[in-house]
Amino acid sequence: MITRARAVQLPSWAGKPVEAELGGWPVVTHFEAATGACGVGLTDLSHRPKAIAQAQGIDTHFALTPGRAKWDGQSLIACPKPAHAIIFDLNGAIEPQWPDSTYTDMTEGWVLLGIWGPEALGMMQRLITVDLEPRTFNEPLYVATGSHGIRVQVINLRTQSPGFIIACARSHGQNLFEACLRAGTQLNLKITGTDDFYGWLANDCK
Amino acid sequence: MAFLIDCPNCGRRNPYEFRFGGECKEAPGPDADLNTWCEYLYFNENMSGFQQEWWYHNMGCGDWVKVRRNTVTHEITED
Amino acid sequence: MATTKKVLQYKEPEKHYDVVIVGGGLHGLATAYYLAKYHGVKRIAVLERRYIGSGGSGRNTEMVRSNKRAHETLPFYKDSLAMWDDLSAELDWNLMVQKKGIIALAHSDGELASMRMQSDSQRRAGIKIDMLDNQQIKKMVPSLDVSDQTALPVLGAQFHPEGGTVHHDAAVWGFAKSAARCGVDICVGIEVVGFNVEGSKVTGVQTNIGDINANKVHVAVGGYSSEIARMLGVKFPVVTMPMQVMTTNIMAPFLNYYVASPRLHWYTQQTLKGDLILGGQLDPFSSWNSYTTWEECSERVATILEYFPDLAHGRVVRSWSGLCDCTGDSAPVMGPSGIDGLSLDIAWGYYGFKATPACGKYSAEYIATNKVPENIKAFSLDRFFNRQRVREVIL
Amino acid sequence: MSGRLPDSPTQIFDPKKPVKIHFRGRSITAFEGDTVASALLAAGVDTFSRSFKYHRRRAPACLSGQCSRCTMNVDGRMHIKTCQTPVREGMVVEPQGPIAFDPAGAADAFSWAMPTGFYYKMFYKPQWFWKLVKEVIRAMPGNMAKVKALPAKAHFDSINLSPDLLVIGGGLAGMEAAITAADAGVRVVIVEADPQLGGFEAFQAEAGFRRTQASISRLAAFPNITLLTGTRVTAIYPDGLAVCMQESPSQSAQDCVERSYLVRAGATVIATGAGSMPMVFAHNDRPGIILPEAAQRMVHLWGIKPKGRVLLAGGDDHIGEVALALYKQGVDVVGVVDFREAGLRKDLQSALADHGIPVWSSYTLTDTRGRRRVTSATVTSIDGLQSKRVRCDTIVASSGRYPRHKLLGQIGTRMLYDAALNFYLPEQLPANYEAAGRLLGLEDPNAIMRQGAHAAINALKHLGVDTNTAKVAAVEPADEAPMPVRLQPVIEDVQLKSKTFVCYCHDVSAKNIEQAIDEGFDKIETCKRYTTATQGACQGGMCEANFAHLLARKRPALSARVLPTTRPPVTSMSLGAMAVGYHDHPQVSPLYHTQLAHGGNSLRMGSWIRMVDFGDHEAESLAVHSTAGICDVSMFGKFRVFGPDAEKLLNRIMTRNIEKLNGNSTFYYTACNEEGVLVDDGMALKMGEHDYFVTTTAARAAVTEEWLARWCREENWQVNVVNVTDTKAGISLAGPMAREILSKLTEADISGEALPFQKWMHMEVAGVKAIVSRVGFVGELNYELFCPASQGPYLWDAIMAAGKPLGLVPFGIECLNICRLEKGHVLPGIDTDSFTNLFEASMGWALDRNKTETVGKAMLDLTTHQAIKERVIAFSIEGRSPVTEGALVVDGTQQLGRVTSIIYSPLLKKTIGFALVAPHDNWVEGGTVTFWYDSGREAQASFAKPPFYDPKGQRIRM
Repeated sequence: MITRARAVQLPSWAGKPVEAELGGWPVVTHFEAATGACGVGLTDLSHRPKAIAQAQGIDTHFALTPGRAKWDGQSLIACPKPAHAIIFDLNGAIEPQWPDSTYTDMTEGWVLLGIWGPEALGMMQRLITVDLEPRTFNEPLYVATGSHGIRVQVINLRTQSPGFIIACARSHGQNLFEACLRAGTQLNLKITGTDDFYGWLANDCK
Repeated sequence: MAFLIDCPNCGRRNPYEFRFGGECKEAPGPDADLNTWCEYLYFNENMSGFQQEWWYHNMGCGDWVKVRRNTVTHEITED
Repeated sequence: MATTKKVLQYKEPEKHYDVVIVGGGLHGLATAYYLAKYHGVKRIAVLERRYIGSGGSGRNTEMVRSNKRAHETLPFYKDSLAMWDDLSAELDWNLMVQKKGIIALAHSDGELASMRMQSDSQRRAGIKIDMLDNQQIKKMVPSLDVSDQTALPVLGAQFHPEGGTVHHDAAVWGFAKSAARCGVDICVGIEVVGFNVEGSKVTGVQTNIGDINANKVHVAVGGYSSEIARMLGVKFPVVTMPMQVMTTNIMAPFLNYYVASPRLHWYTQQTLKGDLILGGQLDPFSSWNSYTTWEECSERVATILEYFPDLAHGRVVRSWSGLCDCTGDSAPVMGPSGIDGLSLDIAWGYYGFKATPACGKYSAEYIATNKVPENIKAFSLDRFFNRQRVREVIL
Repeated sequence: MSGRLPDSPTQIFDPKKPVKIHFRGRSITAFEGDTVASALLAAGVDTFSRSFKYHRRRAPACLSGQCSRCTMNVDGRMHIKTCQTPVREGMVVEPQGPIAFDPAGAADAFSWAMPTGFYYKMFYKPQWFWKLVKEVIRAMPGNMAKVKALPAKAHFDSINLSPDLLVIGGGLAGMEAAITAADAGVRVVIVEADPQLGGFEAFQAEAGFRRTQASISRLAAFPNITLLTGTRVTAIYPDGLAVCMQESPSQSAQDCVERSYLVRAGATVIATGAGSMPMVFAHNDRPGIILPEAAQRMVHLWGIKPKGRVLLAGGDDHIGEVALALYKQGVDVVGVVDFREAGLRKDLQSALADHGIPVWSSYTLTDTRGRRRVTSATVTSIDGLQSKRVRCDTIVASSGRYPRHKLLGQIGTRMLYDAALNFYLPEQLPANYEAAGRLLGLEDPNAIMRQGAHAAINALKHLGVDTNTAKVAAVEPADEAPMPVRLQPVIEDVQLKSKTFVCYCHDVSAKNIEQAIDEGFDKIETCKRYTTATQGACQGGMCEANFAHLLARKRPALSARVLPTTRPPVTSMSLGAMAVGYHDHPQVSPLYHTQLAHGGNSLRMGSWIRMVDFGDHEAESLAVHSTAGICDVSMFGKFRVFGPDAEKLLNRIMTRNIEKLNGNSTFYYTACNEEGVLVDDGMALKMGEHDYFVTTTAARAAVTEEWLARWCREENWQVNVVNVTDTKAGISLAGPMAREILSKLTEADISGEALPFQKWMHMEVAGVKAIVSRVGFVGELNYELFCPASQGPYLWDAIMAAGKPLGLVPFGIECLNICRLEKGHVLPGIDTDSFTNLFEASMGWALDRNKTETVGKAMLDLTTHQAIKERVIAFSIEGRSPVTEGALVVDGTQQLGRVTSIIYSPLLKKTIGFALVAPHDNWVEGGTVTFWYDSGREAQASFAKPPFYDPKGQRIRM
């Protein structure tokens, strides 16, 4: 079997990971020791399919304007600029299935992290300088900006309890992950598997 | 005051999210001579006041933005 | 000991001068001094719109060195560095010259190679430069982290024992004092707003208080050169950018050298008073505003702390910036302007301070003799049109 | 509880909660709510620090974060303002340098020898004398902190906040502004430097305290107000960023020593209040001489009685109010000196008289005595004729209020002196800024609150909040005019002495300033630099007004009491806290860990970590030539360029014609900037109709993206560019055995006929989908494989497993360097610099002369016949040479250029390389290249025409 390598190395204090194989990806579903409550959960979702779609009218096709994001079934679709859309497929088929060549598959190129839980905003405020909760706008929000010198994309899911996803180039994945760990020092941060993330999402998002 | 670059896609952002692309200049025509090219390449108006300039939003959307900025006060106005 | 002898003396400008120098910074004052003292020019005015030394002269980090590689420019910088030594005595004013030595760190093989090349170029020009290994660096600067635990580990360094610092304000006042004693009129609050040119020859300047006639006009306005260009209806090959600097609280002496990382764009030194001067990078965009920014200060501090971790609780008490008019080839423009009688001393970027004595000497020589001295030939304005730009890489 | 006043409603410490701190080896009991300074004052500590120049004893003057006289080392951290640092159990507080007996205190007696600017006038003849003196000078300053590492656990924190409104100052005005705005539903951050809210009113006896409590409890009801106490706004930067620094942010997170809040607000209300100006008289710096706010804070907030007999002095009614308030708390008030002719308000006069407290109107302070602290004062009539000594142990003196205006200066608002008020008032503020409160000279609490609300409403309007629908009542601005304050009269000879201090931080006296003015330093900026006044730790906070006054006395025409320029920070901030947001991160290849596991030696190179070698780069290069090697090339920039105008875009940046690329051919290109300078090279593959895969050098990848975007923007082309650098791992497989190894892993026909040199195809290698192209970089049969990044390690391992029996080895960039030099490949940016054009790089062959749209071609055409200043040449030396990169190329005394690449090729048994040199007759076959290196050693090489290896290129075509 062809194995895949994760871009992010987990520190040993995270616990002993339990992995499932998903399309060749070693996906940490949970850690052996029970995790319990945490201030902020940090979950590696880098195995999820991702793409950039570029075509005239693609933003209007998805009914998005720059800076906005929305759910389209299992996928988050965001608009960074006119004629561009970003797709983060959080729960569909693991093999990317993009309709045509206007899509460029970025699954391999971007690391994707979930940051969620009561202290998630405090964590993001240590990573990002841009306002992630503008007063005048309550929908999911897409922001392209820098974090500690790394170019990142962030979606504020605008879930009931705070939740974000953050993406950056694979070659900076470990750097971003470590920046998250530093930012979470005082926030009771836990590294979790995907079970906790999807559990939280199912509870909080619908 | 408030030196922020207005990115049409991302909104007002800190100038350090951008790469400065210099003052907007007209490239010499096809028949331009060497002196015209050298003047274009090396010499600048270098305005103390309003000038048209390029900024590339490298930490954001990745678009070039044309900005009219006062280089003394950093006031930014519409084209 | 105490004296109430006037140190600074200002004059109201007269109607006619042999030489009018635009800009009362170090270069302008030094040029006036050498013209008056060594070329016997009698009627000289220095016109300054704010106060003397208000621009880059009072906002730099006091570093003097000879750190160039382009062989055609080396004699100039060597000369300048050597001249500082005797200036305190010559000007009868302590410039607090400290040839404490400058350590420039290398973080890659490429930089080491570049430094070796630069060092060898300088040695051939007669300037003393050594290469240091990490052990030697550690011995000289015990608080510096030369381990492989830093973001970009130190692999070695270049040591420039003749480099160091000069008190920048002292230099301004020293030249001003001596120039005035040689009969130069230093006029403050006089802003040049235009030039009078007849045919192809300059005949004087227009100021906020009226025209002043001059046989020759010399431009030494630091970062503001493009404003002069606009008055003349030309462009200069420069972009004006600020350089930000910070200073800290007072600490017991712990740093005996000037330490710099050309790659990471920082340098630091401890002054006689005990505070640290931190700085090193131009803002990445053009600006005529001498603000400081959080992003720049924060990055500078972070990159310095990476190598001086014990300084984490040191405290910044002030930050400032100065305007630099930078060319693409890291060399200035000196000499003819294309207009008869109008000479230039511009485009110094952030290395004008150390060049002060030589600038004054050679500018004065050019103004007095109309012949471009050999040592500043490489700095001509023409070089931008005939592909003779100085191929300089700054360390 | 020892030495404290009986419990009072205004106190902010809790006498039931003792906290032990350590000071100079002894243990001091403080209480929760104390600051370090209040605890030390309560414990009777007189001297906190020694002064900079004369080593005079110094103790806190303001107790409100303005002066720098209380700074000490707290828990190992230098220069901490103890007056704003809450006590914490076990805290270790140490003075910086000797305070009890300071031998350097002798300097005080020699101040006559140190007139203004004496450094400039002495020590320089002869030259060696200065070298000696400067070492003495270095060791002299008082209150010098020692540089010592913090405990390893100590860390700094930084939080970004983006409220709609930022309110700076938690006094009455600030709180009212915050409440008004929060009521309209916007997000508010309010920042207060003291550990508690309330500002000036909080320590104005009980009435003031009650008023602040009312506001505090109203404020607490708003969930949309974020309250940051113990936090100083140190700067507002041009982008509107307000930097707020909080020391020891929480009791629970002790390891976090300082936290910055980086606040980017839509609008800002500045309500920083006003402080008191110190009075100018001789020996005005002795311990025990304090400002009114210090006395009030001691008494009302911490129940500490100012020591012994207390004399008050000033020129406004406030000083009389303070005298009364102190008296009511049982303080022994021995008199009030008022330098106004009219004297105190009548009611104050009579109240003081009732208590038997003498009031001397038309008198001022001129001198003090005392050793450890003040013991007496000289009080002189302002006509200078009458003088008397008053015994006292504490002097509370101020010449009037002074706005805390520094943040206004940072947003570009000048302060103008109002002679009638003897106060500085701001010019027009920028659009999104408002000012309120005592900062504007207001005194009446009601007026201050109204002004605060008014400022908030203006800010709301700026934020686009409809103040009507938000049901915010319209509030008129305060109409109360600021109260005039009398300028302190000065009795020239009696008062302005060499120990009449203006700048406490640097021991600059009134005499120093007068002398500087006489010497011609009569402009505020030159005078400030010459005397060093206002340039100390407090950055003029205590002295700039008196400094400006003194200057204006001597030179009224020159200055309308202009203040020196204000620059960040207002109060100092630690380097550690400033550095939190910045990290220098290297990029990591998907094959990084795999290569480490194979013994790779890594090194940061540019933005990437790369493998230098796997032990022996020369052996690696021999293996590449004899068997095979593999190398990580993942860091090449990779781009997908597609859309109808893709060819136009690529033809713009490439010097060759992309239209000539067809089918499964590969395409080597070079790229120049507008000057014709070589900036990049790489490969292009055509993946489909108007769809290309383009690689760039690693260093150039980041710039390529913006460069392509620039041309698209200029021309409005229909073309999309995606940076796919990180989606693919890149593996270079090279060597005579490469085909045999690859064929073990793929079903595809990779014969020389099916996949010849300069062709590419899609194929599965070990089951991994890959783009495989034939390239020639290392001079042997060479495949470049690009596969999904996450499968890179699997593919690497598969190739290693298949190749190992055939002698396959991994190799690093040193070996790559040998191989490319053997083939004579010039590397842009290594063998060329930012001046080298395509011709000078000896790569003119890569320019398609018929193409007109290429960037840089115009300059290349125009300069074709111009003299070349430098060019790239190749050279070789038999055997190993000690010459290294950076060696000079010389001809006698002439310096021709430098060596850019040099390496020993074990295959050729030669040292080969490139140099960037000026034109010279020697650059012909058989010519000699002379090197000058290592401080004067010389070596010779032969000019050479690359490639050195396989000149016909047969091996790359195998």
